[in-house]
Amino acid sequence: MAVPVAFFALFFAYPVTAIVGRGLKAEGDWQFGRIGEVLSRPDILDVLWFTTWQALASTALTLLIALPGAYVFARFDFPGKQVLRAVVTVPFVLPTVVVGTAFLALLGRGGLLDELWGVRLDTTVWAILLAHVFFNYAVVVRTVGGLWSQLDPRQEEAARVLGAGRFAAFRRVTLPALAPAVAAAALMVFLFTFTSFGVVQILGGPAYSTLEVEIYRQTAQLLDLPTAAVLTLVQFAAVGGILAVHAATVRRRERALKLVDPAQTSRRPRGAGQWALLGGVLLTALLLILLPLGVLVERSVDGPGGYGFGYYEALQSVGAGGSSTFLVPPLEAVGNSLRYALVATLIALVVGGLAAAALTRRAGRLVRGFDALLMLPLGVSAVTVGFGFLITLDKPPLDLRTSWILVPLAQALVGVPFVVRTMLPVLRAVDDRLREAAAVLGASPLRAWREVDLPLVRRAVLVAAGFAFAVSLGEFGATVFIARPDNPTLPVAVARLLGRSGELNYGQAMALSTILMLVCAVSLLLLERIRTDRSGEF
Amino acid sequence: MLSLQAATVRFGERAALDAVDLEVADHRIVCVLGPSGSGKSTLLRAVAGLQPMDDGRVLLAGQDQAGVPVHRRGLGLMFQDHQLFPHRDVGSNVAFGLRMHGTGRAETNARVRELLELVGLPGAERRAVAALSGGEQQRVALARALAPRPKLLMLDEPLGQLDRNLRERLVVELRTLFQELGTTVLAVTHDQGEAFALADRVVVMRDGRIAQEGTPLDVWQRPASAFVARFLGFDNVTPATVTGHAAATAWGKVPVPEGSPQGEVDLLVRPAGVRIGAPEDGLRCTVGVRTFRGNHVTVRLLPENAPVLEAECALRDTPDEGAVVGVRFDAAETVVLAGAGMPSGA
Amino acid sequence: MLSLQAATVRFGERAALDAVDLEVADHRIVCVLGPSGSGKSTLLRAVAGLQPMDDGRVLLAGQDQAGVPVHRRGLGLMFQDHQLFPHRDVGSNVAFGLRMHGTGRAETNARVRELLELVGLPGAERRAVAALSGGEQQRVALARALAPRPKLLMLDEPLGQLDRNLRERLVVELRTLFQELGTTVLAVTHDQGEAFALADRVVVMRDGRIAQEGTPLDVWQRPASAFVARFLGFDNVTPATVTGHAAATAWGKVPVPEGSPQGEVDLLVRPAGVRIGAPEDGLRCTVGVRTFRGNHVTVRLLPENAPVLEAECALRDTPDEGAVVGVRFDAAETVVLAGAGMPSGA
Amino acid sequence: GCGSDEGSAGSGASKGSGSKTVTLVSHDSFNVSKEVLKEFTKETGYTVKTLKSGDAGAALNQEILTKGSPRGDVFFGVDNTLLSRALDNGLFTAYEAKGLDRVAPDTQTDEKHRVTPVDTGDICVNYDKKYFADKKLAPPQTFADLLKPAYKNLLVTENAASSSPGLGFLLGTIAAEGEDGYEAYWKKLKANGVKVVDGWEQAYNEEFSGSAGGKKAKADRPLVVSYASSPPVEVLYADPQPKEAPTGVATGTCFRQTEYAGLLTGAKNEAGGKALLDFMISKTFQEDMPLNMFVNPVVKDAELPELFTKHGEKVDTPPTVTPEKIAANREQWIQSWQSLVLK
Ligand SMILES: Nc1ncnc2c1ncn2[C@@H]1O[C@H](COP(=O)(O)OP(=O)(O)OP(=O)(O)O)[C@@H](O)[C@H]1O
Ligand SMILES: Nc1ncnc2c1ncn2[C@@H]1O[C@H](COP(=O)(O)OP(=O)(O)OP(=O)(O)O)[C@@H](O)[C@H]1O
Ligand SMILES: Cc1ncc(C[n+]2csc(CCO)c2C)c(N)n1
Ligand SMILES: [Mg+2]
Ligand SMILES: [Mg+2]
Repeated sequence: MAVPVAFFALFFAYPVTAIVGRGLKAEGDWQFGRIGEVLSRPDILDVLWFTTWQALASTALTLLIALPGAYVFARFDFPGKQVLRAVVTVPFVLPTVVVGTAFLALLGRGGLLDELWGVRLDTTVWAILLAHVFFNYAVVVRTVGGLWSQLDPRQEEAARVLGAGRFAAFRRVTLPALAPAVAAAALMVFLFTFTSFGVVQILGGPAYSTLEVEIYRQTAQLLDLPTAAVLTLVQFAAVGGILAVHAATVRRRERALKLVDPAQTSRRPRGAGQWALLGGVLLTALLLILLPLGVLVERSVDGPGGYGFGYYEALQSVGAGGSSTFLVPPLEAVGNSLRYALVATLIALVVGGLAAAALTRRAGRLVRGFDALLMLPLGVSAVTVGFGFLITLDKPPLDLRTSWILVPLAQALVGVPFVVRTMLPVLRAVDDRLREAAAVLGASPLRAWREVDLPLVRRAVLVAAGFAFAVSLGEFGATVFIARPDNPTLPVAVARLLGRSGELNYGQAMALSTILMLVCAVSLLLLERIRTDRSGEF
Repeated sequence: MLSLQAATVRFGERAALDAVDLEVADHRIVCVLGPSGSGKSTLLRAVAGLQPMDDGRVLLAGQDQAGVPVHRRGLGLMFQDHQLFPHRDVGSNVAFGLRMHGTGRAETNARVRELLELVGLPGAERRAVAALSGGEQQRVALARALAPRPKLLMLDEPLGQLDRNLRERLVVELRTLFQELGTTVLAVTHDQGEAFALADRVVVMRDGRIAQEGTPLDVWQRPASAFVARFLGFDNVTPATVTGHAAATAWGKVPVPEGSPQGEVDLLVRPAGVRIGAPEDGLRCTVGVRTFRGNHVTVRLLPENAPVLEAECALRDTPDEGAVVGVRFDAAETVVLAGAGMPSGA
Repeated sequence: MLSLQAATVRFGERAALDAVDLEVADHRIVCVLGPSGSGKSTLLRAVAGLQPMDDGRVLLAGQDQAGVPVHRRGLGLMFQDHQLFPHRDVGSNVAFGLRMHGTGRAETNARVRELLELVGLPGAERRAVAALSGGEQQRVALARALAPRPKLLMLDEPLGQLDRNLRERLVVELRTLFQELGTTVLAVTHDQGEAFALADRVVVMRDGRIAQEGTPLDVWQRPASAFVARFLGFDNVTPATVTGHAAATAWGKVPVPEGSPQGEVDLLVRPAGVRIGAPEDGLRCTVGVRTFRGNHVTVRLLPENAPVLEAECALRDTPDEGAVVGVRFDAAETVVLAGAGMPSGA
Repeated sequence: GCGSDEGSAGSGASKGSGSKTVTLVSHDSFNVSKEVLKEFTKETGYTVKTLKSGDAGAALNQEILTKGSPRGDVFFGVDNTLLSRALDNGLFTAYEAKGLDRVAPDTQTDEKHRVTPVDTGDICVNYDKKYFADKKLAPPQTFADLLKPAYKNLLVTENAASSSPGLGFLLGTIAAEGEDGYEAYWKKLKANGVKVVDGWEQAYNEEFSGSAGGKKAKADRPLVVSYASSPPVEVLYADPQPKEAPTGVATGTCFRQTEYAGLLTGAKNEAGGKALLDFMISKTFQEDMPLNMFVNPVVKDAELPELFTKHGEKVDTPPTVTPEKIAANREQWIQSWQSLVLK
């Protein structure tokens, strides 16, 4: 518990408080009047309203579309399942600029919908919502699916023989058991979409703006810290409210469940209904995720002289035409990204794992409060954190402002909530009697944790690690702000390429994005392979 | 009511159900007996439609159930491990099936109260299932399965964790209830006493097949095979050659009832048919372990050069351990079992 | 070995253990009997240190265990609902305790194989626990509890889901094993037969208290109270006034053994002591339901103006249902129980 | 090498102020060839460590936040639209760089020499040559041209509130049409179908028919607000390089940005910082810039690479708005622009 608290206090609470304080304090006086002032601006209210409703709508839509996916991934065996599970996580790491491109190709002019039905959704709110689903599909599939695959299917069978139809059994038995995981996923999706930045900018056009966009503008461009501070507080309040609702509803629902080995619960689909469901989910994933990703891949190989790997080859050289766009060849960005992501994942796993373990065992207001606090980083703008680092971590021994560790630290800040939220529902579902069984067989509490909790949450840990890794790999907001010597990560490199005219730059950006996708997918696949077989310890 | 035809379920190589044919008439109570792992639970799950079959058919009221989803089959199943819903309290667990069938609130509450009373847990509606003892959980599971009054009710070890007293009371009350409601019941039990007390018919399973089927008295009095006899707890089973009224066995000549099949058979001598007398009287045995069984004592007798014999004596007549006694056999308590290749029930 | 002093566990208002004192000597096998919900599992959990006590002490080998964590108490516990580790296969479940104690790999493997053989699951090491039948799971749980050979082994309904045959074999083998290893055993069971077969002593619990404690024979022959008698399955219990060799009861005069306590008592007449004769001979009763019990038949007799009587007859001597018979009582099968305020065991 | 004798005995010889490393803080677009930096080290003994943090606005604001205890010695990347903010915050210490006399006088706006001009760049409307050739239409050349019906629905620009070229274009119209006239101009521009997207990337890569991305996205706007250097870059980053740039620049629609560098107040290595500033207006550095950052040198003796002279268009010094005026009116201009164009 001490480690997570210290981490959180030092690298989140302190910097964010400092930057907000700096904004609200002019010449030593608190300027609380600014709050009312800002909040009475109609444009800010518009932004607040839009931010809230689009986040709610996106969350609902994501759950609607992704829950069947979670079911299919948890309960069915089909060829290519693991690969597909990794692939649907790929959007998560993609820079929003790139995603915008892909979605425009799908929904905009000359896109698939345009060609088929003459429908264009770009600059409508639908484009934003669908892109949010695209981004966060995996959040639901992985957090919910992780627990789902371990739920005893006999619970549902018990409902069926009592006369419940498939859906009734799901709603009344499975859903309550899954509720904590669903709530955790919904919470994360809400936070992501509430703080959505690039998607809204690119697909919404200048007409739509979120609080996050506003905070970014006020901080990074206008240096209007008072307004930024007020907006940050507003965002805090909204996020805090959601967290409180979440904490209140979930705590009551968390029960020990009979968890089973996931290998026992998935089988090939049976009957027309199940095949149809599988088909539907695969089709959704194809249309919503694979197709946009495919557009990127297609563009990365679509050179002036027809299809080829010209852009990829260009990536290996320092620069075309004797000049250099990069001091380091872009491929080195792969190495940079992997290094940062690895460190960030480790930090997130250690801090988040310790926090989750502590939160499982202990109850009480304070602990629950801490549980909610841990989620706050997801609801705080990357600029706020970045600028906060800048004004706080400036004295020895913690003069980290120019240190490379700041990047993974900021990335871990987003990873920790993931780790906690994916692990907790499973940990809390572990029947305490299993731990007791281990104890009477001679296992100390620590050993019991290792032997019972760990294997049962291993899936969740892997899911969490995968997310933390993906988040770090794809993180752009904080990374780009934190002063770093010139070792760009993949998203930074992609952004730089896209920030230049020239066909080669564009092509290389697509190629690099494709590489980013591959790196992500391969890493996740490797991660899934780290499952010591069940008898390993014997 | 229920008819199984060549029902087969395979897990990998092994068949948990191996071409089982079974007919259960309306309003009957049938108990399924069999060793652990013989396929009893699988049988119930297959009937319920929870376990896809590799072969064969399930008919309910003459209708083939292939393709009929579980909740439309109109049957009830109490799981061996209960599977109570941890998110619901006791009352809401019991009420679940009623709610699924659209029963009104008032009736539901009344039925739940009534059933909790039946199983000896009056007023437990609001308790959390996790805070119940093992037996209490089993009783809630039983109440939950009874609540929707299904036409065909399947119970997997419904009373296994209850003490004898409660069990006997419940057996009586359940029989009455089932008769009133006209419920057809297929119940798994490992307790022969319970099976005999509850059932109109019993089915003995072995390795996924039906080893014997009949009324309890039938099965008890005439086990169809050495397996069934042994399963019923009779250890005095031995190969024998029957000629007329006597059988030649390892224990010497044993009288058999009139009309017994002749030739190479398996022979069962019930412990009650092993009469202990003076050492010079009949088969000479040393008295081994004596096990106190409440009403009587079981004595292991060790003949010279022959398999162990088990005898049942009244408390007062029990010989001392280590004593040497003589043994005679009572023809009324011997049964000629189906031997090699003999038709069952012969 | 084990000593409980005033052990008390309360759940809300109710006491699941109510100032229980219990001594278990080294190498003894003690069976705890009692109705569902009487606190048996809670007793074991309190001893193991899994259930914090509101009062009282647990001593193991004379050492107060307050503050000693579960895994340091050196005992074993088999849970009523098994609690097998779902993510481990059978072999690894059984091996768990051995690994915790640092047993070498070769020895572990050998012990696992041996134990799986003992419980009748040879070669099941690599099977997933979810793919086991109910009884198979119970046997794995038993093997897992046995594996580390704890000095004090507590078993909560260890054989409840097994068929009689297997159970009887296991009872014999477990007894031998425990004797060999010198294990002290505290086992919960609802099966009296099992308790009597396995135990050196039995403890009967009621509502969190100990209702009687003694050797199996003791308890059977002289139940300490009407509760214990009824719990053992005897229904013929009635208030009586003993004067000399006879007791005045609702069934009329009943002879009692010599030296029975005098005055207002509860009287038990064992079914075997209810002798059925001609209608004009003794208490006039109508024959009610007859229940076939394998070895014998239990007959409910309905006297005029008196409580129902239960009688046990041989198969051949069973009267027809509805017949009118006369009943006499056998003094050897009647027991005078502790009546109002009488000391237990008197 | 004038500074090569300073502490060449080893880095351990000197503490803080005598350090052999000079730290340059800049924005993400900063780029310089390795050889050029090596040359700096050879000349002065200092090695340059570069820190980048965000776009130009963010990078500057971070410096302002850490004023007094800066992360580096020299900051590069503040332009004339933001200059006042930097100066008002007292971010820089005055230093008159050696060789300033070679620098174009119109770029030297700060008499106190708190900042040194390093480069200039022009934000101009670009056009898709092929489109206009196909349509046999002359491309527009001036702000006034953009209002012509012939160019209806052809222009895409960026949000002035969130994008630097977007703001530059707005300032260009203000400079050309006057503070009183720009609103009327934008009303007409809007009536003529100008499209506004949020950032340069979308405008150029998704909406502009002359770019590689735009072609793939079937973009339909042949006019985009971009940089005067975009056409040469289109040539440079094409494989094979075309004989002629696919895009052109409407030279009468430009707004000039000048980027400055300055010595940070509180710099640990002032001497090194000064040397770096000197170097940044040296011929070597100035000639390296065009192909790395696609900007124009500010010193007279620096030669533009052939790519620029051949494919780039020469933009005469456009009308401009002073940094002070920008600082004073920026918010209000953006606000009124937003309500005019976006609503
Ligand atoms: N966690 C709990 N919270 C509240 N009450 C409990 C809890 N655990 C057990 N009880 C109650 O305590 C009493 C004793 O429970 P215990 O499990 O010891 O019974 P038992 O004798 O083992 O019964 P069974 O034979 O049915 O398993 C029961 O009435 C039970 O409902
Ligand atoms: N999911 C499964 N996968 C593989 N084998 C299984 C599975 N379920 C059951 N079995 C095996 O099938 C056989 C029959 O199982 P079943 O549960 O029907 O036995 P049972 O007669 O109910 O036994 P018990 O009395 O022990 O509950 C057993 O050997 C069991 O191990
Ligand atoms: C709406 C939305 N936008 C972007 C992402 C991508 N993303 C993955 S992790 C993370 C936070 C740290 O950068 C972000 C923004 C998302 N999931 N949802
Ligand atoms: Mg079973
Ligand atoms: Mg219990």
